[in-house]
This record gives sequence, C-alpha cells and structure tokens, in this order.
Amino acid sequence: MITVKFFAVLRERLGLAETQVDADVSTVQELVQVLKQQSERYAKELDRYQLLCAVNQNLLPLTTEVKDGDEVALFPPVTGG
Amino acid sequence: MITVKFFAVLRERLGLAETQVDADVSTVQELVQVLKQQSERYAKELDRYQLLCAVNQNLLPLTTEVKDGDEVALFPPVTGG
Amino acid sequence: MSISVRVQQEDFDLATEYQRLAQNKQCGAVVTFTGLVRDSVEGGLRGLELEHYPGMTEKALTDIVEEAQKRWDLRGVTVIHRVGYLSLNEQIVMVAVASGHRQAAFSAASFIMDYLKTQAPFWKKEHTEEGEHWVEAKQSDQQAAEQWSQQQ
Amino acid sequence: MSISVRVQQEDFDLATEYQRLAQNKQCGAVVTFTGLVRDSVEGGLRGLELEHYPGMTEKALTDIVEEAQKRWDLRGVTVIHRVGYLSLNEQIVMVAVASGHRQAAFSAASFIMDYLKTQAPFWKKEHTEEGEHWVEAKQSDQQAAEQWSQQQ
Repeated sequence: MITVKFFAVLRERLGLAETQVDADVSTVQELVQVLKQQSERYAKELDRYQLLCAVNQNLLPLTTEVKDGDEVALFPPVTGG
Repeated sequence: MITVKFFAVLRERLGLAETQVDADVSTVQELVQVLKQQSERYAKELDRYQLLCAVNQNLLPLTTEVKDGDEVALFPPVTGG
Repeated sequence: MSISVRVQQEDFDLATEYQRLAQNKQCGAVVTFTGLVRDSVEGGLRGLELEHYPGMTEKALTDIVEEAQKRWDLRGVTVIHRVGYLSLNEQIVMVAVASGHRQAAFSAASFIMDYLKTQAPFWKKEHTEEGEHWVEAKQSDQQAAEQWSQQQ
Repeated sequence: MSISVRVQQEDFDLATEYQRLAQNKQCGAVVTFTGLVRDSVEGGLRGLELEHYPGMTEKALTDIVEEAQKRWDLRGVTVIHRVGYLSLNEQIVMVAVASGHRQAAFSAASFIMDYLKTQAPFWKKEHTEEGEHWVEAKQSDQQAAEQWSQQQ
C-alpha cells in the first residue's frame, strides 16, 4: 500500500487530499499511470499541470523508485516565499 | 589658494588636519609634489601609504585637475562599513 | 551555529529575530530578507492563502539551510514561513543569516530564498476582488535556483 | 522612492528602519544588512574609532544609493553609518533596501555595501588591549566593488 497525497490546485480539483494505492508499481511515474487508469478525473487532472513529487517528504524526480509503505505526494510547482 | 585636508593615519602622523597651499599646480599629483618639497615630514608620510584623494568632496584619481579655491583631501584607502 | 526553522500561522518580529542572531559574538554581519503580501500590477488583491505540506515543509527548509551551511561559513540562520490566510501588507517569510563576513551572509540569504522558492512545499492562492486563483510558478525563480547549482 | 542617508554618532534601530520601508505598499521584498563591531581572530579588541570626512560622507553615500537606483527598480533605501567611538558588539552600519522583487533588493543592498567599503570616506582605528592601530583596507573589498563595474 502506498499513501498518495495531493496539494494545492491538484487537491482542490480532485476534491481529494489523500488516497491509498495498492498496486504493483516500481516508480512514481508508474503510480501516476495507475491513478490515471483508475478514473477520468485523475486522467484529466494529473495531465493538466507540470507535476512535481515528493517521496517520503523528499522532493525527487518522477522516476524515483517507490515501494510498499512509502508516502508519495503529487503537486504543481511550488510558489512559496 | 587650495585647501588640503588630511584624514586617518595621515592626519595623525602629520599632526595636521588641514593646510593651505598657494602654489601654481594643475593636478593633485603636482600638489602632492609641492607638499613633499615643503618638508621632510610631508615627503615621508605622503609616500608611506597608497594615497587616495577627493577634489571638492568627490573621490577622484590623483591625475584630477585642481584650481584656486578647490578643496583637496588626501587619505589612505577607506575602511568603513 | 544556531539554526531555527519555523512554519507558523502567527506573524513574526524581525527585530526579535535579528537581536537573537546579533548576540552571537562571532558574527560581524547580519543579512535579513522579508517578503510581504503585495498587490500585483493588476490590482484588487485582498490576501493570500498559503498551503503547505506539514512535515515535509520543516524538513525541506532545514535541508536548504544545511546546504547553505556547507557552502558558506555561517554563525546562525533563521527561516520563518507563515501559512494560512495572510492579508495585504502582512509579512509572509523571513530569512536572517549571521556570518563573520558580509559576502557570506548576503550569498547565503539569497541562496536560501532562491531554493525556498523552488524546493519548499508551499503554494499560494490569491484572493482578489474577482475571485480566487492559484499562483503559477515563475520561470525566473527556477532560473535563479539553477544558477546556484552551476556555481557549485 | 524614499532615500534616507544618515551619518551619526547615535545607535540606530533596525526595526524602526525596516518598518518605515515596509510601509511602502509597493515593496514586496526588504533586505537589510547590519555590520557589528566584532573581535578579529587575534582577540583583544575593545572598540573602534570611526573617523570620517564630514560633508563628503553624506554626499558619497547618496551618490552610491543613486547609482544603485539607476541599476535596479527600488522603492526605498536607507543607509546609516555611525562615527566616533564604538565598543565591541555595537552596531556600525546598516543598509536597508525595499523593492518589488527580491533579487533587486539583494543585489542593491550588496552593491551599496561593496561601494561603501571602497568609496565612502570612513576610516577605522582599532583599540585593542595592546594599543591602537588603523585598519588596513582589504584587497577583497576592492575586488568586490570592481566586480560590479564589470557587470555594468
């Protein structure tokens, strides 16, 4: 099971802050593909923005490996400061 | 008549903050030469440091022209801030 | 070296943070940066909503400060970023860096802000007279951060 | 654009100066630099005597600020330099710059300090436990100022 969190416009448009994914994926990219196949809303919203990701709270490329128990966050480019 | 001011270590070593020079000089460099010929103390102290100058309160090169009534300041490199 | 990283709803006081760093007897130079909520050219901004990723935020800021420490000889760093709803003219973010040398303090403060803008999980939503919209990331911020990695 | 340049014996208050600049509704970014009297590596420093060239000092600082204004889009600049005798840990100098953009504020504050260090008529004399001596100019300060003229 992988915990997936969404932030900012993505969270708002999906109407969802967090979900659990139980699938055999080895990278964040594959995880995103699985989500897109799950629903049209995911398919639409996950393609709309330049997607950044954090794995276990570290900002990392979408090619990063993931495993069971990881926390993955998907979000648009950050705009703080 | 040209007013000449000295600052910092130069003022202290010369024991003099200001003097008047009545000589036919066209640049600060020439003014410094005239001072050096006036006394051994000037000759020694004006050669001891890298000399900066201000003409009428503007930091300018020693080649700057001067004329009667100008205020010339001679001092070592600045160290504020 | 004293590091303080805070993510909070409450406002902060620049003077208090400056005094704390200036007390360090080894730092001859203190640089502070403060960012405020300002109306953009179009006008009509009422305030900002700042969302963040609790847990990751503090970690990301601490990582950025530690990277700055590796690059420059610093005596103290304080980073405070506010979250929640901030009205026009309120303070958003503060970075204060103390060092023995002014250039280290300037560079580190500027570096921390450039990295914060591209690496720390904060998102701004503008509340204007016409409605709400999420702020888009600026290409110029990305470029500013990339310049530091070329210098490494 | 508000410019304030002061050369004074009295101490200054960073918070007051920051607040004055932050009130400007157009400045989203405020950078401050503060320099303090610190003991050098050798130790034994009691204080500094700061000599200046009255009349020229204010003019030189104003010229530096005006040059910064030409180079960056600034909303406000405050420069305060103290003179006379300053004890260990006292504040010497403060530069505060307000702008719409952080990079302009950082660059201008850094530029003003680099030029102040090489162009403004101030001289420091260190009072140590072993006696007094005039501080020598640093080559690194000269180089820092020269980098800006190459960028022009």
